[in-house]
Amino acid sequence: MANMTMIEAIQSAHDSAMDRDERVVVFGEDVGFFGGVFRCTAGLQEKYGSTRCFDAPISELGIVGAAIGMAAYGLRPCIEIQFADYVYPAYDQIVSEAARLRHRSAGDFTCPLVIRMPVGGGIFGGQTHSQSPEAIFTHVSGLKTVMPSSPYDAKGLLCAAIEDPDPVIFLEPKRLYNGPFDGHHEKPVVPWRNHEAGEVPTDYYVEPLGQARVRRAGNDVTILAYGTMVYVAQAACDETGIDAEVIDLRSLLPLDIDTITESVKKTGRCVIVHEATLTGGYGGELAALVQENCFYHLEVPIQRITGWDTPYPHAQEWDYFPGPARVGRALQKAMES
Amino acid sequence: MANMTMIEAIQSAHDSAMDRDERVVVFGEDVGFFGGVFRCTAGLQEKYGSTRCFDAPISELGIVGAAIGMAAYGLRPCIEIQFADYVYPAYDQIVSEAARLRHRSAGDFTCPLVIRMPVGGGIFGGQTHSQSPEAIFTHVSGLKTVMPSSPYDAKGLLCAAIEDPDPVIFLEPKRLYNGPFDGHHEKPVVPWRNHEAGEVPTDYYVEPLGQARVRRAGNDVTILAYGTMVYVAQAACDETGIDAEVIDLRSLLPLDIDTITESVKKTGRCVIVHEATLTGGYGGELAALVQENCFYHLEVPIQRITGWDTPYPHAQEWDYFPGPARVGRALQKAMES
Amino acid sequence: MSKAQRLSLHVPAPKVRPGDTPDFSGVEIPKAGEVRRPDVAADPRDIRDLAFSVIRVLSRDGEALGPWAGTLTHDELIEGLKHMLTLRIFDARMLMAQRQGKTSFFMQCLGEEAVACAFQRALHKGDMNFPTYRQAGLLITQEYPLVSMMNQIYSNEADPIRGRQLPIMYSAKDYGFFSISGNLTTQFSQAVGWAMASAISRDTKIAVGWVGDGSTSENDFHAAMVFASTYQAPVVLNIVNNQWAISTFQGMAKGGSATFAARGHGFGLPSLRVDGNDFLAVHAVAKWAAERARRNLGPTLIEYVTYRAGGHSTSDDPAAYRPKEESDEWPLGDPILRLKEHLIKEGAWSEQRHAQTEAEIEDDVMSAQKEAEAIGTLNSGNAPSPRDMFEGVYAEMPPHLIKQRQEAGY
Amino acid sequence: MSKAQRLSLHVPAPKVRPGDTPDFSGVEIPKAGEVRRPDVAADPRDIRDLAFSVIRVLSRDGEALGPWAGTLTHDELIEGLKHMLTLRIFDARMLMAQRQGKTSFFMQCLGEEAVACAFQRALHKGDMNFPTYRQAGLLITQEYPLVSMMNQIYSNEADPIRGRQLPIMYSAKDYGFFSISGNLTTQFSQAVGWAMASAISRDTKIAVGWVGDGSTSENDFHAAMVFASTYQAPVVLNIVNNQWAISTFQGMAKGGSATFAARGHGFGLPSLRVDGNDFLAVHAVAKWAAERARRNLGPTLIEYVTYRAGGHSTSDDPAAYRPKEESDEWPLGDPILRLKEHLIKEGAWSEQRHAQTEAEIEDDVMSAQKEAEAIGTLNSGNAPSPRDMFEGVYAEMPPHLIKQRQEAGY
Ligand SMILES: Cc1ncc(C[n+]2csc(CCOP(=O)(O)OP(=O)(O)O)c2C)c(N)n1
Ligand SMILES: Cc1ncc(C[n+]2csc(CCOP(=O)(O)OP(=O)(O)O)c2C)c(N)n1
Ligand SMILES: [Mg+2]
Ligand SMILES: [Mg+2]
Repeated sequence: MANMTMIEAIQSAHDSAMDRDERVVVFGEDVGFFGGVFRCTAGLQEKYGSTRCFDAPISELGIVGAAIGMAAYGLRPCIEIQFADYVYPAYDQIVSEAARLRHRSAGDFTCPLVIRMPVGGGIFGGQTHSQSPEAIFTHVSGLKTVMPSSPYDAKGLLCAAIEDPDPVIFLEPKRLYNGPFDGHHEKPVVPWRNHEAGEVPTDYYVEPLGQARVRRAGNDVTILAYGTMVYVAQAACDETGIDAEVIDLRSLLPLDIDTITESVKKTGRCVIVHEATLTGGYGGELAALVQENCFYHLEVPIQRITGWDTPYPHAQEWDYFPGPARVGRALQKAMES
Repeated sequence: MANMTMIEAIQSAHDSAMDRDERVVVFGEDVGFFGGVFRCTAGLQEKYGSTRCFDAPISELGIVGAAIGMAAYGLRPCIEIQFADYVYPAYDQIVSEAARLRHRSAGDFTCPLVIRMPVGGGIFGGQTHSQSPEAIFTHVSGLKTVMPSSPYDAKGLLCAAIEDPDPVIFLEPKRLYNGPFDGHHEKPVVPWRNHEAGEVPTDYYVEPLGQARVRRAGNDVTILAYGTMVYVAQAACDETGIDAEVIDLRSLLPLDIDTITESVKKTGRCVIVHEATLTGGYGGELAALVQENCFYHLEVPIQRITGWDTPYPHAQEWDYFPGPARVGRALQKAMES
Repeated sequence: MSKAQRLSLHVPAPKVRPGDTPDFSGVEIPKAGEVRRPDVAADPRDIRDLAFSVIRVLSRDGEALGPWAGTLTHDELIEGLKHMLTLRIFDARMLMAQRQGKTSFFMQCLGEEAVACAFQRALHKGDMNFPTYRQAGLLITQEYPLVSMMNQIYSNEADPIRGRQLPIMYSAKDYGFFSISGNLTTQFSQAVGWAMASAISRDTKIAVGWVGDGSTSENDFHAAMVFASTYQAPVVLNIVNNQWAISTFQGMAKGGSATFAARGHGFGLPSLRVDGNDFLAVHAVAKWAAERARRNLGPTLIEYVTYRAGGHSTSDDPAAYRPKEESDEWPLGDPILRLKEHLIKEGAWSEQRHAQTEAEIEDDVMSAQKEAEAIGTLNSGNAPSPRDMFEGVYAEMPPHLIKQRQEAGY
Repeated sequence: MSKAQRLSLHVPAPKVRPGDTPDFSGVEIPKAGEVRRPDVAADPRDIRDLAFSVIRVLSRDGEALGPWAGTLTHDELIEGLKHMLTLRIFDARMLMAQRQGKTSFFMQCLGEEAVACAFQRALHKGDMNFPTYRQAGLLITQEYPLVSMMNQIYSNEADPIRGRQLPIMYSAKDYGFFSISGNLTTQFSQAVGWAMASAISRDTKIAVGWVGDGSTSENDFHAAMVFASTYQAPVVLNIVNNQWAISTFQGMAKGGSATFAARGHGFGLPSLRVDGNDFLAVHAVAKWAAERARRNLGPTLIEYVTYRAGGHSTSDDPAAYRPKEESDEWPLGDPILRLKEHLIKEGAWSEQRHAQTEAEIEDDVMSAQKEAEAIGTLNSGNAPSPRDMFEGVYAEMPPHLIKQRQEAGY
């Protein structure tokens, strides 16, 4: 066990996975000598050599395309897209190729591939360093989509993703890299050092994909959240005093629908929180599933608290970010009706 | 007025728009001399010259990127992506550029652009000629997304899209190009000639974006559908004898939520039908909105009848396609509970 | 400021259209044997001329000439001829089968048979092709069972890929044949990645990427060139320039460049241009490039100059956009005829043996077809189960998909 | 089959890293005045050599030499010098402001000032640049108000783009400056489209695309080249090779090619390579290429050889990946010093006038900064309204967005 930031935990996951499996290769923009703009691959090139961890040309398409070829060959590439906002040039390879290779070749070729990328706002990154594009992946059959919210989960889930025989989109809430963040940007930053989920085994371990984690048990209302929003949701509970159950989905696809259903059947109320824009976001899918599975238990409409349907602004960051006040109001509304 | 197929109506929309506005330019793969693989731009090059209607290199990215530059210059490009399955290479330009140009430049530059593409299955096109990727557009702020289901609407909506000052994704259900199709593939094809919506004005006219069309009035259950599924839904009503109200959304974004809400409040039941894969599809958004707006009127859970979460198969096309039997079963289930 | 000139847009167009007389006067074709053959270790900068010429071995008279000649024996050439004949006969029968409604769609290789058939002979077991839909010759050259190809085309119960893909989108890993994608060019950067993986693993296998002239405009063409150039991957990157991309003539993709091979120059790649209808030349060039890759000397770009004699697919009628006679006028001739004439000239073949071989192959193809049709054709009933559509989306079926499969009744 | 050779992956790396001695011995620099100046109507095939050399006008001794010299008068050069100084001083102050927490982020042009400042002088009113984040010189050369730039950087109430974008992502249509995107290279294909539109409209305006060395690997670089080449669009395509892409040295993008300019050869484009720190050479080349475009002779690709003397952005510390002294060793020197020395040598400038000018500009920049800060800095309170975030997503706000805006309380 060691105290790690989420960055260190991700670095450690790479390290452990590369150490036990020669097939794991890591590359991306600025990933090699420099160790990534967020330092998630620091030291790997020195330790494993420049043919297992290396820089790539600035071509997200090429990075993913090459990685698919490598995966088909038999390697286990784990690649970095510098920001999720820059994944779009590679979207064709992800959707048309990685996601379908096993199916369309009836297992003749497979694509064990992890595509890591930082997501989310709260760092004054403006519209091109703040996006949360999970919904464009969860809609694609053949992909798994994962988003950890702590150093412990980040390492365990990343190791599981690298082991997984299919392509996994691994989304890292960059606002959590250095500490949990509950949306109170006016308060000083809390480091992971003081958080129990900052305790991370130095050895290899996996957290299975497809399982949610109940972050806070509660009886009044169920909050479905992931990434940074998990802490925002917890803060909203604390601040409103509403006894909500906070479910950290961790894996968006496959989704742990049983944990969700059980909770909503208990509480009869559901609030969904994500940072991505509202319309067509993953919250829509969650709302649809919750009402399909818990219709006769629901007391009030399911609410979605999300980023607004606008590009992520720079100056108005905190007006955009769905903070604890907004979530708190939704909880109160859920309890009022 | 003339009798037109949907292809002819789309061709006529181009023709009318090009005729009245010199700024309208049309290009894409095989779009010029040949008039498009589906013939939607037939005759335009001959009539308007090869600098207003022309072939493009096979680069969806280049086509959209160039069109954005043209739109910023002041032209009104209306471009074709040969199949929606091939739009992914251009996704970055659509999401990061077309959708955000007005906002990020505070109106300094704008992007009046129409991106047309055939969508949907039912033509034995396999996984790369059958997709319905509307959900990856409806999630993107700054885009409008439209899908007509008849020659009349196709022309009116396309003219409106070309006039629109913002980028419009114009999705054409290719299975409807030559006639309405209700999913009964074993029956002979019905041509548009025999359908009232095949009567199309030869002159310019617009159908405003953002308005749904009630295709069948009914009292028992509301069906939300678009594209080919509108006819499937109608067939399901006829075959089950259930008095459903069939709403053809026509414009997915902006969405005519008032028409939807009014209907569901009346019927208390809602079935959503689309051809795209279920998870993360636009049906999730619709379900979320319906329960947000009509929660206290809903008698039964909202159901989604959609394509399965698999690539669109070749041999199993009719097992994949959400046909009238499946929709009918959903209607019955909605009425039973 | 002088009076500004009004600009105008240049839109490339082919010289002739339906009704016009075919005109290939612009196609510069050097004599067979004329182009030099550099050492495989040559510096790319010293062989730029090879991107602007056409490497040819077979002369008009059927002689094999020059430094690229002599890479195959008569027996090998006869085998190659048989493969090309098999491919052509296979194509003809499957085209007919599609017209008869036995499947939904078909794409043939008519006129381009030499490219894949000759190239494959330069590969070793374990090497990997990343083909497009027009390289069935790679499989036929390895004597992949015709009946398996037909089962795929018919999407029947024995289809190796379970009815999931359009006809002719084969996948055959054991034959070094990567699963074909319907999305153009995506396989090009994957080929480079596969080759990089081989190099990372200190393996000996090489990869081969395939792409059409029109597809060179796609993003992945560039990504492949960048990655191949940067990591000096052991890959051969093939451009099959068959003059057409559906209705679009090759000039639309080529733009202001003299050739497609020249695209390699911006990346420092050795770039060759070869007569794609000359079985001997294709093989010689393939061997040269494969050896470069095997010796870790890096990637090679090759343009094959050929002509798509048939329609783009069964959904296409070329008479709408090019003169009907254009194919006959194509100055590089027919690859099968040319190889046949060469072998006859060499005394290794005869009209009679040719006719007899053709008849034998017709029989073989027919009996394969009977076998496949006995299993089933599209819509004849014996199709893969709908259950198959849910399988293989993931290695292990996740709960939501199990639920959907059950809802579908399987 | 002979014993197969084990492959290995080639991963390019810079010659030196932190702690090593800078080494530019591989950078071949011809003498000033040595490279020929072809006619603007030259056939691209006849000027391939220009992609492999470096066009230079200013000698080590500050003389203007050779056929590219003489495109600007002394007065114009003095103006250019002032613009470069303004940019450098502006950058220094804004870098400081970012460190003081007055904004979130900043990117400077240190060492590369000549490229944009000299280029802009070759453009006419109405032409359109599609810049990256490192071409602020295009605005400064047109005397776009510094205070507007600062308001954008501070995201204050007077920010022309309403706080919506990261600092330095300006948009200024009236100054021929397209809205900067944070996504690399997307503007390159748009520039070509804009130029095509001008040609379609039989207008006289030309477009200019800008991209960094690292960004040449992106999809849009290729799309732009393809479209420019095919439609012979009136566009100048600029590659600013400042040796680095964040921590990645230019060799990673360049791969096996000798230069970035050479990328143009695969597309038949005239491709020039120029000393990016030589104000006179940049202007001369820009004028040549702009004239080509204006005369409807088609696109030109230009590589500017320069050096990013500062960090990539305020989030970057180059000491982690390159020797600290590397910038000082850069063999093409500093663009401001070089122009200053030239003007002094010509008797048109003096150390004293230079010092005085610098002081004046310092004052101007400072007073602009005061003015901007009086309006507000990031987080100081006087920011654009949250309401602004909902505006302009569409020309007319659709109902769902009105609802959201109301929910947000505006
Ligand atoms: C990404 C993408 N865009 C468009 C298409 C539609 N399409 C299929 S084949 C083709 C033409 C390809 O031409 P070329 O590359 O020359 O190959 P050829 O068919 O001549 O062998 C087009 C445009 C596609 N399959 N994928
Ligand atoms: C599509 C995309 N990928 C990655 C990035 C992150 N990024 C920002 S600047 C940069 C380096 C660009 O280098 P270069 O093109 O040489 O321009 P320079 O910064 O040197 O001017 C990278 C990788 C981005 N902004 N967009
Ligand atoms: Mg072709
Ligand atoms: Mg750079």
